[in-house]
Amino acid sequence: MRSTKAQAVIVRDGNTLLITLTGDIDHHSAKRLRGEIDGAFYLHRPKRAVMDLSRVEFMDSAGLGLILGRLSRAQELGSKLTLLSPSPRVMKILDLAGAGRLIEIRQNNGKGA
Amino acid sequence: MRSTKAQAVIVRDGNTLLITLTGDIDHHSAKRLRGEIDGAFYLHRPKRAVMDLSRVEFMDSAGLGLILGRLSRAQELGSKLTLLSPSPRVMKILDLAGAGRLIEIRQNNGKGA
Amino acid sequence: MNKRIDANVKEKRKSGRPPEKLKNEMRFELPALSINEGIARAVAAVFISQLDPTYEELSDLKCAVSEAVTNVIVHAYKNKTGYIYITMKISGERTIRIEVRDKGCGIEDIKAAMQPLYTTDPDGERSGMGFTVMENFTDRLYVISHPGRGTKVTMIKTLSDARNIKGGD
Amino acid sequence: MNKRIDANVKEKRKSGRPPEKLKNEMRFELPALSINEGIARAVAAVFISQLDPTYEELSDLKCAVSEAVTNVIVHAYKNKTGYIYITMKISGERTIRIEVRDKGCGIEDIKAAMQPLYTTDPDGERSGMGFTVMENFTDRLYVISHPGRGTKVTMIKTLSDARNIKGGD
Ligand SMILES: Nc1ncnc2c1ncn2[C@@H]1O[C@H](COP(=O)(O)OP(=O)(O)O)[C@@H](O)[C@H]1O
Ligand SMILES: Nc1ncnc2c1ncn2[C@@H]1O[C@H](COP(=O)(O)OP(=O)(O)O)[C@@H](O)[C@H]1O
Repeated sequence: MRSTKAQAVIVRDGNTLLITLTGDIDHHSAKRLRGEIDGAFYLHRPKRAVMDLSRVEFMDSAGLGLILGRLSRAQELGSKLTLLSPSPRVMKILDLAGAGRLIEIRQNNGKGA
Repeated sequence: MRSTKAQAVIVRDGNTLLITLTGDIDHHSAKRLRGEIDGAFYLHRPKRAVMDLSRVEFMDSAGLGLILGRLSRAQELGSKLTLLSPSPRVMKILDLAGAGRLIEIRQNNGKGA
Repeated sequence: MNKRIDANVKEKRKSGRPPEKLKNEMRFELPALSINEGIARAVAAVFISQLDPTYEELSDLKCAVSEAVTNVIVHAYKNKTGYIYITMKISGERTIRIEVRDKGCGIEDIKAAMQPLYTTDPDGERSGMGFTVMENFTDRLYVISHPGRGTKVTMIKTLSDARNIKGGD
Repeated sequence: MNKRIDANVKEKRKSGRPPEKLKNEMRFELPALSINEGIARAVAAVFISQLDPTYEELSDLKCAVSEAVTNVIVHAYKNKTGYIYITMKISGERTIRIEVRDKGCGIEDIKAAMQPLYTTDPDGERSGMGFTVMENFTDRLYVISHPGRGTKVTMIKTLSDARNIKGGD
Protein backbone atom coordinates (compact mmCIF):
# COMPACT_ATOMS: atom_id res chain seq x y z
CA MET A 1 0.00 0.00 0.00
CA ARG A 2 2.95 2.25 -0.26
CA SER A 3 2.41 5.03 -2.78
CA THR A 4 4.38 4.57 -5.97
CA LYS A 5 6.63 7.39 -7.05
CA ALA A 6 5.14 9.27 -9.98
CA GLN A 7 7.16 9.69 -13.14
CA ALA A 8 6.78 11.35 -16.51
CA VAL A 9 8.71 9.59 -19.27
CA ILE A 10 8.82 11.96 -22.23
CA VAL A 11 9.83 10.87 -25.74
CA ARG A 12 9.77 12.97 -28.93
CA ASP A 13 8.90 11.13 -32.11
CA GLY A 14 8.97 13.51 -35.06
CA ASN A 15 6.26 16.08 -34.46
CA THR A 16 4.71 14.14 -31.60
CA LEU A 17 5.54 14.29 -27.92
CA LEU A 18 4.68 11.08 -26.08
CA ILE A 19 4.29 11.65 -22.34
CA THR A 20 3.87 8.48 -20.28
CA LEU A 21 2.74 9.05 -16.71
CA THR A 22 3.30 6.34 -14.12
CA GLY A 23 2.70 5.92 -10.40
CA ASP A 24 0.58 8.04 -8.08
CA ILE A 25 -0.48 11.45 -9.39
CA ASP A 26 -1.45 13.73 -6.51
CA HIS A 27 -0.76 17.34 -5.56
CA HIS A 28 2.67 16.34 -4.20
CA SER A 29 3.86 14.72 -7.42
CA ALA A 30 1.93 17.01 -9.80
CA LYS A 31 4.07 19.99 -8.78
CA ARG A 32 7.17 18.23 -10.10
CA LEU A 33 5.58 16.61 -13.17
CA ARG A 34 4.18 19.95 -14.33
CA GLY A 35 7.66 21.42 -14.60
CA GLU A 36 9.04 18.39 -16.43
CA ILE A 37 6.22 18.28 -18.98
CA ASP A 38 6.14 22.03 -19.61
CA GLY A 39 9.90 22.01 -20.10
CA ALA A 40 9.46 19.49 -22.93
CA PHE A 41 6.59 21.49 -24.44
CA TYR A 42 8.66 24.66 -24.60
CA LEU A 43 11.73 22.84 -25.89
CA HIS A 44 10.07 20.83 -28.66
CA ARG A 45 6.89 22.84 -29.44
CA PRO A 46 5.35 19.63 -30.84
CA LYS A 47 2.43 19.57 -33.27
CA ARG A 48 0.81 16.75 -31.34
CA ALA A 49 1.16 15.54 -27.78
CA VAL A 50 -0.13 12.22 -26.45
CA MET A 51 -0.41 11.65 -22.71
CA ASP A 52 -0.42 7.92 -21.94
CA LEU A 53 -2.36 7.39 -18.70
CA SER A 54 -2.51 3.58 -18.80
CA ARG A 55 0.15 3.20 -16.14
CA VAL A 56 -1.19 5.71 -13.63
CA GLU A 57 -1.83 3.82 -10.39
CA PHE A 58 -3.62 6.53 -8.44
CA MET A 59 -4.99 9.91 -9.45
CA ASP A 60 -7.08 12.46 -7.61
CA SER A 61 -8.32 15.91 -8.63
CA ALA A 62 -4.74 17.23 -8.62
CA GLY A 63 -4.16 14.95 -11.63
CA LEU A 64 -7.16 16.57 -13.29
CA GLY A 65 -5.55 19.95 -12.63
CA LEU A 66 -2.29 18.68 -14.12
CA ILE A 67 -4.01 17.41 -17.27
CA LEU A 68 -6.21 20.48 -17.80
CA GLY A 69 -3.20 22.71 -17.13
CA ARG A 70 -1.23 20.88 -19.84
CA LEU A 71 -4.21 21.25 -22.18
CA SER A 72 -3.94 25.06 -21.79
CA ARG A 73 -0.19 24.88 -22.34
CA ALA A 74 -0.69 22.81 -25.50
CA GLN A 75 -3.33 25.19 -26.86
CA GLU A 76 -1.10 28.16 -26.09
CA LEU A 77 1.66 26.58 -28.22
CA GLY A 78 -0.68 25.35 -30.98
CA SER A 79 -0.28 21.64 -30.07
CA LYS A 80 -3.09 19.11 -30.07
CA LEU A 81 -3.23 17.07 -26.84
CA THR A 82 -4.77 13.59 -26.70
CA LEU A 83 -5.17 11.35 -23.66
CA LEU A 84 -4.40 7.68 -24.15
CA SER A 85 -5.88 4.69 -22.32
CA PRO A 86 -6.97 6.01 -18.94
CA SER A 87 -7.89 3.17 -16.55
CA PRO A 88 -11.48 3.01 -15.27
CA ARG A 89 -10.26 4.68 -12.04
CA VAL A 90 -8.70 7.60 -13.91
CA MET A 91 -11.74 7.79 -16.22
CA LYS A 92 -13.97 8.18 -13.16
CA ILE A 93 -12.10 11.37 -12.20
CA LEU A 94 -12.01 12.67 -15.80
CA ASP A 95 -15.76 12.10 -16.10
CA LEU A 96 -16.54 14.05 -12.93
CA ALA A 97 -15.17 17.16 -14.62
CA GLY A 98 -16.62 16.30 -18.03
CA ALA A 99 -13.08 16.24 -19.38
CA GLY A 100 -14.23 14.22 -22.40
CA ARG A 101 -15.81 17.38 -23.85
CA LEU A 102 -12.59 19.35 -23.57
CA ILE A 103 -9.99 16.86 -24.69
CA GLU A 104 -9.78 13.81 -26.96
CA ILE A 105 -9.53 10.51 -25.08
CA ARG A 106 -8.46 7.36 -26.95
CA GLN A 107 -8.30 3.79 -25.76
CA ASN A 108 -5.30 1.94 -27.13
CA ASN A 109 -6.38 -1.64 -27.80
CA GLY A 110 -2.91 -2.94 -28.41
CA LYS A 111 -2.83 -1.70 -32.04
CA GLY A 112 -0.21 0.98 -31.41
CA ALA A 113 -0.81 4.58 -30.42
CA MET B 1 1.50 -3.64 3.30
CA ARG B 2 -1.70 -5.15 4.51
CA SER B 3 -1.12 -8.05 6.87
CA THR B 4 -1.88 -11.38 5.32
CA LYS B 5 -4.31 -13.64 7.10
CA ALA B 6 -2.50 -16.48 8.83
CA GLN B 7 -3.53 -20.04 8.12
CA ALA B 8 -2.56 -23.52 9.23
CA VAL B 9 -3.08 -26.16 6.55
CA ILE B 10 -2.86 -29.54 8.26
CA VAL B 11 -2.47 -32.81 6.37
CA ARG B 12 -1.95 -36.29 7.85
CA ASP B 13 0.26 -38.64 5.86
CA GLY B 14 0.49 -42.00 7.62
CA ASN B 15 2.19 -41.39 10.94
CA THR B 16 3.23 -37.87 10.03
CA LEU B 17 1.32 -34.64 10.52
CA LEU B 18 2.33 -31.92 8.06
CA ILE B 19 1.42 -28.45 9.32
CA THR B 20 1.95 -25.66 6.79
CA LEU B 21 1.79 -22.17 8.25
CA THR B 22 1.14 -19.22 5.96
CA GLY B 23 0.67 -15.47 6.35
CA ASP B 24 1.42 -13.30 9.36
CA ILE B 25 1.98 -15.08 12.67
CA ASP B 26 1.43 -12.69 15.59
CA HIS B 27 -0.36 -12.83 18.92
CA HIS B 28 -3.70 -12.16 17.18
CA SER B 29 -3.42 -15.09 14.77
CA ALA B 30 -1.48 -17.40 17.10
CA LYS B 31 -4.49 -17.68 19.42
CA ARG B 32 -6.52 -19.26 16.63
CA LEU B 33 -3.72 -21.34 15.09
CA ARG B 34 -2.90 -22.90 18.44
CA GLY B 35 -6.40 -24.35 18.73
CA GLU B 36 -6.37 -25.69 15.19
CA ILE B 37 -2.98 -27.37 15.51
CA ASP B 38 -3.62 -28.83 18.95
CA GLY B 39 -6.93 -30.21 17.72
CA ALA B 40 -5.06 -32.16 15.02
CA PHE B 41 -2.44 -33.36 17.53
CA TYR B 42 -5.06 -34.77 19.86
CA LEU B 43 -7.07 -36.29 17.01
CA HIS B 44 -4.22 -38.02 15.19
CA ARG B 45 -1.54 -38.44 17.90
CA PRO B 46 1.10 -38.61 15.13
CA LYS B 47 4.53 -40.17 15.53
CA ARG B 48 6.12 -37.28 13.70
CA ALA B 49 5.02 -33.75 13.03
CA VAL B 50 6.61 -31.38 10.52
CA MET B 51 5.88 -27.67 10.67
CA ASP B 52 6.56 -26.04 7.30
CA LEU B 53 7.50 -22.40 7.91
CA SER B 54 8.58 -21.54 4.37
CA ARG B 55 5.42 -19.60 3.63
CA VAL B 56 5.30 -17.51 6.80
CA GLU B 57 5.37 -13.85 5.75
CA PHE B 58 5.76 -12.26 9.14
CA MET B 59 6.51 -13.69 12.57
CA ASP B 60 7.25 -12.06 15.91
CA SER B 61 7.87 -13.55 19.35
CA ALA B 62 4.24 -14.72 19.50
CA GLY B 63 5.17 -17.15 16.72
CA LEU B 64 8.05 -18.36 18.85
CA GLY B 65 5.53 -18.94 21.65
CA LEU B 66 3.30 -20.83 19.24
CA ILE B 67 6.15 -23.06 18.05
CA LEU B 68 7.59 -23.77 21.52
CA GLY B 69 4.08 -24.41 22.81
CA ARG B 70 3.53 -26.98 20.04
CA LEU B 71 6.89 -28.56 20.93
CA SER B 72 5.59 -29.15 24.47
CA ARG B 73 2.35 -30.54 23.09
CA ALA B 74 4.27 -32.91 20.79
CA GLN B 75 6.54 -34.10 23.58
CA GLU B 76 3.53 -34.66 25.84
CA LEU B 77 2.02 -36.95 23.19
CA GLY B 78 5.29 -38.65 22.28
CA SER B 79 5.56 -37.03 18.84
CA LYS B 80 8.76 -35.72 17.29
CA LEU B 81 8.39 -32.17 15.95
CA THR B 82 10.62 -30.82 13.17
CA LEU B 83 10.62 -27.32 11.68
CA LEU B 84 10.94 -27.07 7.92
CA SER B 85 12.49 -24.28 5.85
CA PRO B 86 12.16 -21.16 7.97
CA SER B 87 12.97 -18.02 5.96
CA PRO B 88 15.94 -15.90 7.09
CA ARG B 89 13.43 -13.57 8.82
CA VAL B 90 11.85 -16.41 10.81
CA MET B 91 15.29 -17.89 11.52
CA LYS B 92 16.34 -14.57 13.06
CA ILE B 93 13.55 -14.88 15.64
CA LEU B 94 14.23 -18.59 16.26
CA ASP B 95 17.94 -17.83 16.79
CA LEU B 96 17.21 -15.13 19.38
CA ALA B 97 15.70 -17.80 21.61
CA GLY B 98 18.29 -20.44 20.69
CA ALA B 99 15.43 -22.57 19.36
CA GLY B 100 17.89 -24.63 17.32
CA ARG B 101 19.02 -26.37 20.52
CA LEU B 102 15.48 -27.36 21.45
CA ILE B 103 14.04 -28.43 18.15
CA GLU B 104 15.26 -29.90 14.85
CA ILE B 105 15.28 -27.40 11.98
CA ARG B 106 15.61 -28.64 8.41
CA GLN B 107 15.99 -26.70 5.19
CA ASN B 108 14.11 -28.28 2.33
CA ASN B 109 16.19 -27.75 -0.77
CA GLY B 110 13.49 -28.91 -3.14
CA LYS B 111 14.33 -32.62 -2.58
CA GLY B 112 11.12 -33.40 -0.71
CA ALA B 113 10.52 -33.23 3.02
CA MET C 1 -29.57 1.51 6.72
CA ASN C 2 -32.86 0.64 8.42
CA LYS C 3 -33.63 -2.28 10.71
CA ARG C 4 -35.16 -4.36 7.97
CA ILE C 5 -32.04 -4.37 5.84
CA ASP C 6 -29.86 -5.11 8.86
CA ALA C 7 -31.97 -8.17 9.59
CA ASN C 8 -31.56 -9.35 6.02
CA VAL C 9 -27.83 -9.04 6.20
CA LYS C 10 -27.74 -11.14 9.33
CA GLU C 11 -29.90 -13.79 7.68
CA LYS C 12 -27.51 -14.15 4.79
CA ARG C 13 -24.55 -14.51 7.05
CA LYS C 14 -26.00 -17.38 9.02
CA SER C 15 -24.60 -19.80 6.48
CA GLY C 16 -21.03 -18.71 7.21
CA ARG C 17 -19.29 -17.86 10.43
CA PRO C 18 -20.98 -15.45 12.78
CA PRO C 19 -19.89 -11.95 11.88
CA GLU C 20 -17.52 -10.43 14.37
CA LYS C 21 -18.91 -6.97 14.84
CA LEU C 22 -16.02 -4.65 14.19
CA LYS C 23 -16.00 -1.59 16.41
CA ASN C 24 -12.59 -0.31 15.62
CA GLU C 25 -11.32 3.23 15.33
CA MET C 26 -8.07 5.05 14.65
CA ARG C 27 -6.87 8.57 15.16
CA PHE C 28 -3.75 9.99 13.54
CA GLU C 29 -2.04 13.26 12.84
CA LEU C 30 0.64 14.38 10.43
CA PRO C 31 2.27 17.73 9.64
CA ALA C 32 0.66 19.49 6.67
CA LEU C 33 3.45 18.59 4.22
CA SER C 34 2.68 17.40 0.71
CA ILE C 35 4.71 14.20 1.20
CA ASN C 36 2.01 13.22 3.69
CA GLU C 37 -0.73 13.06 1.05
CA GLY C 38 0.50 9.62 0.00
CA ILE C 39 1.15 8.56 3.59
CA ALA C 40 -2.32 9.60 4.76
CA ARG C 41 -4.12 7.68 2.06
CA ALA C 42 -1.94 4.59 2.54
CA VAL C 43 -2.68 4.66 6.28
CA ALA C 44 -6.40 5.07 5.56
CA ALA C 45 -6.17 2.10 3.19
CA VAL C 46 -4.54 -0.06 5.89
CA PHE C 47 -7.35 0.73 8.32
CA ILE C 48 -10.20 0.36 5.80
CA SER C 49 -8.80 -2.98 4.58
CA GLN C 50 -9.95 -4.73 7.75
CA LEU C 51 -13.49 -4.44 6.31
CA ASP C 52 -12.38 -6.30 3.18
CA PRO C 53 -13.66 -3.62 0.78
CA THR C 54 -13.90 -4.14 -2.97
CA TYR C 55 -11.11 -2.60 -5.06
CA GLU C 56 -13.56 0.10 -6.19
CA GLU C 57 -14.63 0.98 -2.64
CA LEU C 58 -11.05 1.14 -1.37
CA SER C 59 -9.94 3.26 -4.32
CA ASP C 60 -12.86 5.67 -3.86
CA LEU C 61 -12.11 6.13 -0.17
CA LYS C 62 -8.37 6.58 -0.76
CA CYS C 63 -9.17 9.25 -3.30
CA ALA C 64 -11.65 11.04 -1.01
CA VAL C 65 -9.09 11.06 1.83
CA SER C 66 -6.43 12.33 -0.55
CA GLU C 67 -8.68 15.29 -1.51
CA ALA C 68 -9.47 16.26 2.07
CA VAL C 69 -5.85 15.98 3.19
CA THR C 70 -4.53 17.90 0.19
CA ASN C 71 -7.00 20.72 0.93
CA VAL C 72 -5.51 21.07 4.40
CA ILE C 73 -2.00 21.20 2.93
CA VAL C 74 -2.88 23.62 0.11
CA HIS C 75 -5.54 25.86 1.63
CA ALA C 76 -5.74 25.65 5.42
CA TYR C 77 -2.32 26.75 6.61
CA LYS C 78 -1.00 28.83 3.69
CA ASN C 79 2.54 29.77 4.69
CA LYS C 80 2.29 28.61 8.28
CA THR C 81 2.98 25.12 9.57
CA GLY C 82 0.23 23.03 11.08
CA TYR C 83 -1.16 19.53 11.45
CA ILE C 84 -3.74 17.35 9.74
CA TYR C 85 -5.95 15.44 12.21
CA ILE C 86 -7.68 12.32 10.94
CA THR C 87 -10.15 10.04 12.71
CA MET C 88 -11.57 6.84 11.21
CA LYS C 89 -14.37 4.90 12.89
CA ILE C 90 -16.18 1.73 12.00
CA SER C 91 -19.78 1.48 13.15
CA GLY C 92 -22.82 -0.67 12.48
CA GLU C 93 -22.12 -3.55 10.15
CA ARG C 94 -19.86 -1.98 7.56
CA THR C 95 -20.03 1.78 7.86
CA ILE C 96 -16.88 3.85 7.96
CA ARG C 97 -16.75 7.47 9.06
CA ILE C 98 -13.67 9.52 8.26
CA GLU C 99 -13.03 12.96 9.71
CA VAL C 100 -10.26 15.23 8.41
CA ARG C 101 -9.69 18.30 10.59
CA ASP C 102 -7.35 21.27 10.59
CA LYS C 103 -6.77 24.35 12.72
CA GLY C 104 -6.20 26.57 9.70
CA CYS C 105 -7.84 29.60 8.12
CA GLY C 106 -11.32 28.08 7.70
CA ILE C 107 -13.75 28.59 4.81
CA GLU C 108 -15.82 31.79 4.57
CA ASP C 109 -18.52 30.49 2.22
CA ILE C 110 -18.85 26.71 2.40
CA LYS C 111 -21.66 26.56 -0.15
CA ALA C 112 -19.56 28.33 -2.75
CA ALA C 113 -16.50 26.26 -1.89
CA MET C 114 -18.41 23.03 -2.54
CA GLN C 115 -19.45 24.06 -6.08
CA PRO C 116 -17.69 22.05 -8.81
CA LEU C 117 -14.78 23.95 -10.36
CA TYR C 118 -14.78 26.57 -7.58
CA THR C 119 -11.26 27.22 -6.35
CA THR C 120 -9.50 30.09 -4.60
CA ASP C 121 -6.17 28.95 -6.04
CA PRO C 122 -6.27 29.39 -9.84
CA ASP C 123 -2.49 29.79 -10.21
CA GLY C 124 -1.65 26.60 -8.37
CA GLU C 125 -3.56 24.52 -10.96
CA ARG C 126 -6.12 23.29 -8.45
CA SER C 127 -9.08 22.04 -10.43
CA GLY C 128 -11.73 23.06 -7.92
CA MET C 129 -13.02 19.47 -7.98
CA GLY C 130 -11.88 18.32 -4.53
CA PHE C 131 -15.24 18.54 -2.78
CA THR C 132 -16.97 17.12 -5.87
CA VAL C 133 -14.74 14.03 -5.69
CA MET C 134 -15.38 13.64 -1.94
CA GLU C 135 -19.14 13.95 -2.52
CA ASN C 136 -19.21 11.46 -5.38
CA PHE C 137 -16.88 8.90 -3.80
CA THR C 138 -18.65 8.64 -0.42
CA ASP C 139 -22.28 8.34 0.75
CA ARG C 140 -22.32 11.52 2.81
CA LEU C 141 -20.13 14.58 3.18
CA TYR C 142 -20.41 17.20 5.92
CA VAL C 143 -18.25 20.31 6.11
CA ILE C 144 -18.06 22.47 9.22
CA SER C 145 -15.76 25.46 9.25
CA HIS C 146 -15.01 28.41 11.52
CA PRO C 147 -13.09 31.16 9.71
CA GLY C 148 -9.80 31.72 11.48
CA ARG C 149 -10.18 28.54 13.53
CA GLY C 150 -10.29 25.64 11.13
CA THR C 151 -12.31 23.15 9.15
CA LYS C 152 -13.72 19.68 9.72
CA VAL C 153 -14.69 17.47 6.79
CA THR C 154 -16.67 14.30 7.62
CA MET C 155 -17.18 11.54 5.07
CA ILE C 156 -19.35 8.48 5.62
CA LYS C 157 -19.56 5.36 3.48
CA THR C 158 -21.25 2.01 3.98
CA LEU C 159 -19.42 -0.77 2.23
CA SER C 160 -21.20 -3.46 0.26
CA ASP C 161 -21.59 -6.87 1.73
CA ALA C 162 -20.22 -8.77 -1.25
CA ARG C 163 -17.04 -10.16 0.26
CA ASN C 164 -18.66 -11.40 3.43
CA ILE C 165 -21.31 -13.34 1.59
CA LYS C 166 -18.64 -14.93 -0.58
CA GLY C 167 -17.40 -16.12 2.78
CA GLY C 168 -13.96 -15.18 4.08
CA ASP C 169 -13.56 -13.76 7.54
CA MET D 1 26.36 9.53 14.35
CA ASN D 2 29.14 12.07 14.81
CA LYS D 3 29.85 15.12 12.68
CA ARG D 4 32.56 13.45 10.70
CA ILE D 5 30.29 10.69 9.43
CA ASP D 6 27.57 13.21 8.61
CA ALA D 7 30.03 15.12 6.48
CA ASN D 8 30.98 11.94 4.64
CA VAL D 9 27.38 11.16 3.90
CA LYS D 10 26.85 14.61 2.45
CA GLU D 11 29.96 14.20 0.29
CA LYS D 12 28.67 10.99 -1.21
CA ARG D 13 25.30 12.49 -1.97
CA LYS D 14 26.71 15.40 -3.92
CA SER D 15 26.71 13.23 -7.02
CA GLY D 16 22.93 12.82 -6.88
CA ARG D 17 20.18 15.26 -6.02
CA PRO D 18 20.58 17.27 -2.85
CA PRO D 19 19.01 15.31 0.00
CA GLU D 20 15.74 16.78 1.17
CA LYS D 21 16.10 16.67 4.91
CA LEU D 22 13.09 14.75 6.11
CA LYS D 23 11.66 16.11 9.34
CA ASN D 24 8.44 14.20 9.36
CA GLU D 25 6.50 12.76 12.26
CA MET D 26 3.27 10.90 12.87
CA ARG D 27 1.14 10.23 15.90
CA PHE D 28 -1.59 7.60 16.02
CA GLU D 29 -3.75 5.75 18.46
CA LEU D 30 -5.76 2.55 18.32
CA PRO D 31 -7.84 0.61 20.84
CA ALA D 32 -5.89 -2.21 22.51
CA LEU D 33 -7.49 -4.97 20.42
CA SER D 34 -5.44 -7.81 18.96
CA ILE D 35 -6.68 -7.08 15.41
CA ASN D 36 -4.71 -3.82 15.71
CA GLU D 37 -1.35 -5.61 15.96
CA GLY D 38 -1.31 -6.07 12.19
CA ILE D 39 -2.75 -2.60 11.57
CA ALA D 40 -0.17 -0.90 13.80
CA ARG D 41 2.79 -2.55 12.09
CA ALA D 42 1.39 -1.87 8.62
CA VAL D 43 0.92 1.81 9.51
CA ALA D 44 4.45 1.93 10.90
CA ALA D 45 5.70 0.37 7.65
CA VAL D 46 3.90 3.04 5.58
CA PHE D 47 5.56 5.81 7.58
CA ILE D 48 9.02 4.24 7.65
CA SER D 49 8.93 3.54 3.91
CA GLN D 50 9.46 7.23 3.11
CA LEU D 51 13.08 6.67 4.22
CA ASP D 52 13.45 3.90 1.64
CA PRO D 53 14.71 1.31 4.15
CA THR D 54 16.19 -2.04 3.14
CA TYR D 55 13.88 -5.05 3.40
CA GLU D 56 15.81 -6.17 6.48
CA GLU D 57 15.52 -2.80 8.21
CA LEU D 58 11.80 -2.50 7.48
CA SER D 59 11.14 -6.05 8.66
CA ASP D 60 13.13 -5.50 11.87
CA LEU D 61 11.19 -2.32 12.68
CA LYS D 62 7.81 -3.88 11.90
CA CYS D 63 8.67 -6.73 14.24
CA ALA D 64 9.83 -4.39 17.02
CA VAL D 65 6.61 -2.35 16.73
CA SER D 66 4.57 -5.55 16.75
CA GLU D 67 6.21 -6.61 20.03
CA ALA D 68 5.62 -3.29 21.77
CA VAL D 69 2.02 -3.06 20.59
CA THR D 70 1.25 -6.66 21.52
CA ASN D 71 2.61 -6.05 25.02
CA VAL D 72 0.11 -3.22 25.47
CA ILE D 73 -2.71 -5.48 24.31
CA VAL D 74 -1.65 -8.50 26.39
CA HIS D 75 -0.20 -6.97 29.54
CA ALA D 76 -1.11 -3.31 30.01
CA TYR D 77 -4.90 -3.27 30.22
CA LYS D 78 -5.72 -6.84 31.30
CA ASN D 79 -9.51 -6.99 31.29
CA LYS D 80 -10.08 -3.27 30.84
CA THR D 81 -10.25 -1.40 27.56
CA GLY D 82 -7.67 1.19 26.67
CA TYR D 83 -5.66 2.71 23.86
CA ILE D 84 -2.22 2.25 22.31
CA TYR D 85 -0.49 5.59 21.58
CA ILE D 86 2.27 5.57 18.98
CA THR D 87 4.57 8.38 17.87
CA MET D 88 7.09 8.09 15.04
CA LYS D 89 9.63 10.81 14.35
CA ILE D 90 12.35 11.18 11.77
CA SER D 91 15.38 13.19 12.81
CA GLY D 92 18.92 13.82 11.61
CA GLU D 93 19.68 12.17 8.32
CA ARG D 94 17.98 8.81 8.65
CA THR D 95 17.14 8.23 12.29
CA ILE D 96 13.70 7.04 13.29
CA ARG D 97 12.36 7.18 16.84
CA ILE D 98 9.27 5.17 17.71
CA GLU D 99 7.41 5.55 20.99
CA VAL D 100 4.71 3.11 22.07
CA ARG D 101 2.75 4.29 25.12
CA ASP D 102 -0.11 3.00 27.21
CA LYS D 103 -2.04 4.13 30.28
CA GLY D 104 -2.19 0.61 31.70
CA CYS D 105 -0.94 -1.22 34.77
CA GLY D 106 2.76 -0.39 34.35
CA ILE D 107 5.75 -2.63 35.07
CA GLU D 108 6.97 -3.11 38.65
CA ASP D 109 10.47 -4.35 37.87
CA ILE D 110 11.65 -3.19 34.46
CA LYS D 111 15.04 -4.87 34.75
CA ALA D 112 13.45 -8.26 35.36
CA ALA D 113 10.87 -7.69 32.62
CA MET D 114 13.61 -7.08 30.06
CA GLN D 115 15.39 -10.38 30.76
CA PRO D 116 15.10 -12.91 27.90
CA LEU D 117 12.40 -15.54 28.57
CA TYR D 118 10.94 -13.52 31.46
CA THR D 119 7.16 -13.40 31.24
CA THR D 120 4.32 -12.87 33.70
CA ASP D 121 1.97 -14.78 31.41
CA PRO D 122 3.14 -18.42 31.23
CA ASP D 123 -0.33 -19.80 30.43
CA GLY D 124 -0.90 -17.52 27.47
CA GLU D 125 2.11 -18.97 25.65
CA ARG D 126 4.02 -15.70 25.67
CA SER D 127 7.64 -16.54 25.04
CA GLY D 128 9.08 -13.77 27.20
CA MET D 129 11.14 -12.65 24.22
CA GLY D 130 9.34 -9.41 23.35
CA PHE D 131 11.86 -6.99 24.87
CA THR D 132 14.72 -9.13 23.54
CA VAL D 133 13.37 -8.76 20.01
CA MET D 134 12.93 -5.00 20.45
CA GLU D 135 16.47 -4.69 21.77
CA ASN D 136 18.01 -6.77 18.97
CA PHE D 137 16.03 -5.23 16.13
CA THR D 138 16.69 -1.57 16.98
CA ASP D 139 19.75 0.49 17.96
CA ARG D 140 18.41 1.68 21.30
CA LEU D 141 15.55 0.75 23.58
CA TYR D 142 14.32 2.77 26.56
CA VAL D 143 11.52 1.67 28.85
CA ILE D 144 9.88 4.03 31.34
CA SER D 145 7.02 2.78 33.47
CA HIS D 146 4.93 4.03 36.37
CA PRO D 147 3.06 1.19 38.09
CA GLY D 148 -0.64 1.94 37.91
CA ARG D 149 -0.17 4.71 35.38
CA GLY D 150 1.36 3.19 32.29
CA THR D 151 4.44 2.40 30.24
CA LYS D 152 6.41 4.12 27.49
CA VAL D 153 8.73 2.13 25.22
CA THR D 154 11.07 4.15 23.00
CA MET D 155 12.98 2.55 20.14
CA ILE D 156 15.56 4.33 18.01
CA LYS D 157 17.16 3.11 14.82
CA THR D 158 19.39 4.82 12.25
CA LEU D 159 18.91 3.37 8.79
CA SER D 160 21.79 2.61 6.48
CA ASP D 161 22.53 4.92 3.63
CA ALA D 162 22.64 2.22 0.96
CA ARG D 163 19.55 3.18 -1.04
CA ASN D 164 20.42 6.85 -1.25
CA ILE D 165 23.87 6.17 -2.61
CA LYS D 166 22.42 3.84 -5.21
CA GLY D 167 20.53 6.97 -6.21
CA GLY D 168 16.73 7.19 -6.03
CA ASP D 169 15.14 10.21 -4.38
N1 LIG E 1 -9.31 22.72 4.73
C1 LIG E 1 -9.58 23.89 4.09
N2 LIG E 1 -9.22 25.08 4.65
C2 LIG E 1 -9.47 26.26 4.02
N3 LIG E 1 -10.08 26.33 2.82
C3 LIG E 1 -10.47 25.20 2.20
C4 LIG E 1 -10.23 23.92 2.80
N4 LIG E 1 -10.73 22.98 1.97
C5 LIG E 1 -11.25 23.63 0.91
N5 LIG E 1 -11.11 24.98 1.04
C6 LIG E 1 -11.60 26.01 0.11
O1 LIG E 1 -12.59 25.42 -0.73
C7 LIG E 1 -12.22 25.58 -2.11
C8 LIG E 1 -12.72 24.42 -2.93
O2 LIG E 1 -12.06 23.21 -2.55
P1 LIG E 1 -11.98 21.99 -3.57
O3 LIG E 1 -13.34 21.70 -4.10
O4 LIG E 1 -11.28 20.90 -2.87
O5 LIG E 1 -11.12 22.54 -4.77
P2 LIG E 1 -9.55 22.90 -4.87
O6 LIG E 1 -8.82 22.30 -3.69
O7 LIG E 1 -9.14 22.29 -6.14
O8 LIG E 1 -9.48 24.39 -4.85
C9 LIG E 1 -10.72 25.75 -2.08
O9 LIG E 1 -10.25 26.41 -3.23
C10 LIG E 1 -10.51 26.55 -0.80
O10 LIG E 1 -10.79 27.91 -0.99
N1 LIG F 1 3.12 -2.38 28.20
C1 LIG F 1 3.26 -3.20 29.29
N2 LIG F 1 2.47 -3.04 30.38
C2 LIG F 1 2.62 -3.85 31.46
N3 LIG F 1 3.53 -4.85 31.53
C3 LIG F 1 4.33 -5.06 30.49
C4 LIG F 1 4.24 -4.27 29.31
N4 LIG F 1 5.18 -4.70 28.43
C5 LIG F 1 5.83 -5.71 29.03
N5 LIG F 1 5.32 -5.95 30.28
C6 LIG F 1 5.82 -6.96 31.26
O1 LIG F 1 7.11 -7.37 30.86
C7 LIG F 1 7.16 -8.80 30.68
C8 LIG F 1 8.16 -9.17 29.60
O2 LIG F 1 7.74 -8.68 28.35
P1 LIG F 1 8.25 -9.37 27.01
O3 LIG F 1 9.73 -9.46 27.04
O4 LIG F 1 7.66 -8.62 25.85
O5 LIG F 1 7.67 -10.84 27.05
P2 LIG F 1 6.19 -11.40 26.92
O6 LIG F 1 5.31 -10.33 26.32
O7 LIG F 1 6.35 -12.56 26.01
O8 LIG F 1 5.75 -11.77 28.30
C9 LIG F 1 5.74 -9.18 30.40
O9 LIG F 1 5.47 -10.52 30.68
C10 LIG F 1 4.96 -8.22 31.29
O10 LIG F 1 4.95 -8.66 32.63
